[in-house]
Amino acid sequence: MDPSGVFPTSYRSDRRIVRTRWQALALVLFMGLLLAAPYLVSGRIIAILNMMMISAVIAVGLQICTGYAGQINLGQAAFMGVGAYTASILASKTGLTFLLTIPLAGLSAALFGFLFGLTAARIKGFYLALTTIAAQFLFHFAVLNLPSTWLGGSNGITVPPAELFGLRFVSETAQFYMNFAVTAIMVAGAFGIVRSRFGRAFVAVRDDDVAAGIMGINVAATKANAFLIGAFYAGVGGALWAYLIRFVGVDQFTLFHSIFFVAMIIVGGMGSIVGALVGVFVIRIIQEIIATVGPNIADSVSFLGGDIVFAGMNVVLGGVIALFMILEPKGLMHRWNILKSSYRIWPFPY
Amino acid sequence: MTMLELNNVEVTYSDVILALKGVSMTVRAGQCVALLGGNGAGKSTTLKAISGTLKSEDGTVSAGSIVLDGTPIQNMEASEVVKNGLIHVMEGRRVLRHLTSEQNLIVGGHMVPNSAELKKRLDHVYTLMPRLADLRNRTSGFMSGGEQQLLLIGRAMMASPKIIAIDEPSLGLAPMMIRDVYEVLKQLKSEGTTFFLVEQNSAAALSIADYAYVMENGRIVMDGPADKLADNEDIKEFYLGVTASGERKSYRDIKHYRRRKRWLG
Amino acid sequence: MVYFINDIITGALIGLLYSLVAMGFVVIYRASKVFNFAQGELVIIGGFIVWFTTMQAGLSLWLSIPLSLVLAGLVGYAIERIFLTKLIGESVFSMVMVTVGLLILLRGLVLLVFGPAVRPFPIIFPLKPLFLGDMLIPMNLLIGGIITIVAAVGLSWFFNRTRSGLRMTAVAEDHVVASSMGISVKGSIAFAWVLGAILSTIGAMIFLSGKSLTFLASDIGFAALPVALFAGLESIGGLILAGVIIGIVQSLTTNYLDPLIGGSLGSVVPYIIMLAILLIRPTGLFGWRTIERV
Amino acid sequence: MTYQSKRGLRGLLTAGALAVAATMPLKVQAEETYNLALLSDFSGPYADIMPILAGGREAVFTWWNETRGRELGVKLNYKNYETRYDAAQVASLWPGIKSELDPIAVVGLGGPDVAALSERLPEDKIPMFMATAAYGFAWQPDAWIFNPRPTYSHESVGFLNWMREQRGGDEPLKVAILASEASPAYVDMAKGLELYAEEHPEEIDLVEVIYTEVQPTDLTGQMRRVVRAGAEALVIQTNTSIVVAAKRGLQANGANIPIMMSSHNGLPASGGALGGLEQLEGDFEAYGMAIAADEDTPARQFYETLVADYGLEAPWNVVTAMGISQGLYTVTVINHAIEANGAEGLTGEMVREALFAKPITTEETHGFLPTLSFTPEAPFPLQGLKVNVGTVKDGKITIEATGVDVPHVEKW
Repeated sequence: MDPSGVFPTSYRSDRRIVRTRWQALALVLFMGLLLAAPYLVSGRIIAILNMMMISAVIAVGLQICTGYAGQINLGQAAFMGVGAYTASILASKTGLTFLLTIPLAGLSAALFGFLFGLTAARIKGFYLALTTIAAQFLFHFAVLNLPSTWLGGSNGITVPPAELFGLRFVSETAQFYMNFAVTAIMVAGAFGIVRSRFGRAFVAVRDDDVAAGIMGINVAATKANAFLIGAFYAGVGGALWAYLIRFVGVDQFTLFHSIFFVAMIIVGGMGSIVGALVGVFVIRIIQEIIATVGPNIADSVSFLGGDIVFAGMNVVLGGVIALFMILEPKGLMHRWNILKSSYRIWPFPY
Repeated sequence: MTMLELNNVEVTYSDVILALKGVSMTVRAGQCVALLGGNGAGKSTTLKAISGTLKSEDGTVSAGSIVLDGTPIQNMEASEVVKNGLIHVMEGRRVLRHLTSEQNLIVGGHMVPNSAELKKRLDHVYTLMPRLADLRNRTSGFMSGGEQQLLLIGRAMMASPKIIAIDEPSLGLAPMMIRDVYEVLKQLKSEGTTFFLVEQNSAAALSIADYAYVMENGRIVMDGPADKLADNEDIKEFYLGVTASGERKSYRDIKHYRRRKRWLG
Repeated sequence: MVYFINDIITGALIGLLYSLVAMGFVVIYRASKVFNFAQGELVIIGGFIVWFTTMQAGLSLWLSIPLSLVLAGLVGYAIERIFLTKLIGESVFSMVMVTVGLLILLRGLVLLVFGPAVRPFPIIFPLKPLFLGDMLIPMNLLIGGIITIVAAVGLSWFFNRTRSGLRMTAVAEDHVVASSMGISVKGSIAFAWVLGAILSTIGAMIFLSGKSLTFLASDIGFAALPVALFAGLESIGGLILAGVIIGIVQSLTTNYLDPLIGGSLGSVVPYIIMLAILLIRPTGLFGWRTIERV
Repeated sequence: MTYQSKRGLRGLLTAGALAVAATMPLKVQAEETYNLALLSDFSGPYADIMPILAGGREAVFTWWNETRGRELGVKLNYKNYETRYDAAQVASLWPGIKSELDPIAVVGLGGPDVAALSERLPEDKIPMFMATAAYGFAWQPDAWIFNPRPTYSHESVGFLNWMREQRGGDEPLKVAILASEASPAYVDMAKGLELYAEEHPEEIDLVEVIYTEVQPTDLTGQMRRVVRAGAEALVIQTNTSIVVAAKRGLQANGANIPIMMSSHNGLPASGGALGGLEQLEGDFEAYGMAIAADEDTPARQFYETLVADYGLEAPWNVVTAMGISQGLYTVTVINHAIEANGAEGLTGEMVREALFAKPITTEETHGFLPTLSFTPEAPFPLQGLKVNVGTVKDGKITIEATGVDVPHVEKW
């Protein structure tokens, strides 16, 4: 958000994503740094970045569905699972290249998401949001109870590594570039979507669906589209997950995972793509800190009792999320924008 | 005796938009005071500032004072204002749509200490508005606009307030219904209820009011006893829609005149 | 045939337990328009309070049950004060999101305070079932079912007939109108959370009596969710019917269909019913139909 | 801003690295030092048993360093990694484990470790040793992940056959299973037993397979079906809460069908959750590992040694036994590898070879485990597997049978 007094002077500049030279420079620097990361930092960090990028794709999809279109979605992990299973089955049974399996995974998740989104034609508000929990349970049930030759049942599915021109994407670095490419495309696409006709319809429906309907927006279709796009992102993320872990099982895509994706966009800020990325970063980094320093604290302060240290870690994670909601309900991006504006218009209050 | 007094009240929304720019007015006990003005003049904001419902729209009284029967009430919680004796009947006929009309009335009397008193007040409402007695078990969301407006007045009566602040009771109603609503208001006034009436329909308002203020652009631009104002040429022109010769002026003329007046004022 | 009827009765009683937990959702939803995703967590917190007062503090049941309900009410009040009061006026959306945060936080807190161990839960209702001829009805569910029906009738009467109840119903309809009538919205929401926490604690007692307690017990929140949606989020009385229907269908599925398919259809069937009902009636069986004003 | 965050990340990691350095146990200079990565779950679902399990396995490493290690001139360092029982966390930790520790073996905990590492360990040539029984889904040839126990289904089949022999007669044993779909692992346990019963109708007659929640609302109705079907044993290998609910359901029906539990939901855990071990009188736990009972066994004696001389603080129970067993077969394999290849230049691959080269005798594991002969065909020994049976007598856990043979179970 620009401070008062700074207005776009043309439609083009209003639609522009990168508004200033500094922003452009920062973006180039950031991308450059990321690309060079495998040569700058250790494998552990690359692994964390891999996990962050995959989460980012999924969280950005959720941001479009929930943050932009206002459709609370607690089934994002199930949609991710559909993508992961699609990619795994295609890769292990047909040997299809990942260049095809990843988009197909997105499409099949989108189809699954669309089915739930379709109910949007009739169901409104919370009722719709809560049906996504049903998606979560139905996915779990279906995987375990369909013949195990279809979805692997309780056995899960082993995924062959992604390959391109004889290059196997097994090392952290190789996977990093694959994830980076897909994530960059997906995030850029997200920016495109939210400033397109669809994006504006999403925001209109979120803010007032009755009014949006009067303005000629097909509300039901818009909601269904939001689910479709959100699920597509989840599916692509799921496919990346499948290629990273190379073993999918139904317990990797639970309601709790979905809740954490919601937590990521809460922390980052609703209705902002960058916010989703920030949220992924913050939540993942907290998780990694727990995993990294937890055992050390527990070892060194044994008088405190390791139990308390570790239980405390869960509180930290939940507490961060709840605190954000109380102190900064609009998320980190909002705080950043306020800081930016007040810096620009200083010393005037508004 | 002064029932309600506004002294130089300023209201800002979201700490940025100044909506009221120093409004002062007085309502005496037993009086009906009307606040007139066009769309966006600041009438409803004034009312919300009084009743404390401003907060839900991120607005605050940033300067001045509002005194209700000796108690300062600016920026007070809405529920506290009610306890001090002022009921705000909001515009847009906001009945509790899923409750029956009688349940609406009972909610209005939620502060009544005993059921005998509650019964008495219910009966009072029903004698004044027999229509509501017939509809007592009807879901209020499915009643007609006029019936809903009557219900709101009845709901306000249930709290037996010192003053009822009522916002646009005639908005969107058929002339027949407007007459009915005002008939009820007159009845109440004759029983001694103090009214603060916000209206665009000046003719109707001035037919009952004792004193009136005219607002424009967040300021009081004119005030005086209702009968005087009713004879005032400008008022006739803008708010009653008639000229000295009794003909309606065209909208364009009014707009032009208003614009000029704004420049001067 | 006797067993079939018995399965129906037991199913209905389990359904009533779901109704009781769902009542917590509904009470809070009515007051604040917030769908509390942390309802299952309230159930375990209630459970741990009961466990603490009986098994740890060693109080007799007559003392510990009322004490637990009071403590649970205080916890509900504290949660509302700390996490939700400041958000009144923010969008409903952010308030719902807070409850998602709350879900993670409370789970962590339970682990921190009580640890992850599986604990025996006190025997609150007699373990010996009621025998009706060949039929056998678990006592905790039977008494629980009665409590649920009493609670539902009582709360329905309270919300529709009494003045303080109607006050809360007014808040449920429209916060602004309610406050314009002198009703304290904050007070109503706080009261709703107190009530929600107490209902959850009663639910925990029925659910866990004589069994064991871990944080896994919060799953009942998600089992009760279809009941709340099926009934419609505003209706207390409707919960009874919705709970009974879902309970019976689930019981018949578990007992007669699951053995055939060799799976656990019983645990997802409530969601399937819920989806079907919502497609037919988008606001549940008894929920407030939206009387849309433009 | 993102650039700043990145700097923040660096800072954090530096701080983390410092913390690691500060808390690393002081190295006693030995001739050769090898590292073990211990995967743990202190903050997830296994947080309640993790400190005990960790205590067991760490005490074994201390013991080995001070006895066998000193003789061989080898010291084993170990470091715990917190996985939160989450595959994503394991996957993000793994590259760091490799570069920081370069372990010769991983000491794993559960399903997420297997999911995240099953495709990586063969690439990185590091074996992983688990504490639990194996799963059907991990039953792959040419494994790099190993279990000292057969699958849960093997263990239950072994127990049921023993029970049928105890009962006598030619009739098959009527058995009911109580499982849950909450976790695919629970489904897997039931599937294996189901297949065995199908192929051996003369041994096991599976009368009911019931799926329920991990925290069941009420099992009275389900238990009546089990009673009516005349079940002689009820297999519950899922969790403690289900055992408790099933017990209450059986009590309501006035029935006392013996329940068979596994190690993670065994007699002490389930008895504790029920509010008293005496309520499990006549029920069983069965697994391919020493039973932590009062009897004076070699395992018990070794435990006492660890407590007396090597700083073990955990109580004598099945979880401690699991940790000690895991530690013991891990150090034994490494011992064999050193014997075969010398103390220098030991690699993960050599450790894995040593596992196939020579059986791990029950003497070497102080009776905690039967003699294990691993082959490349499966992640667990296919031959010579034994199951031990514990029960509750007069309110105390006692050993009912040891060394019960596990029949041949087909892969499902």
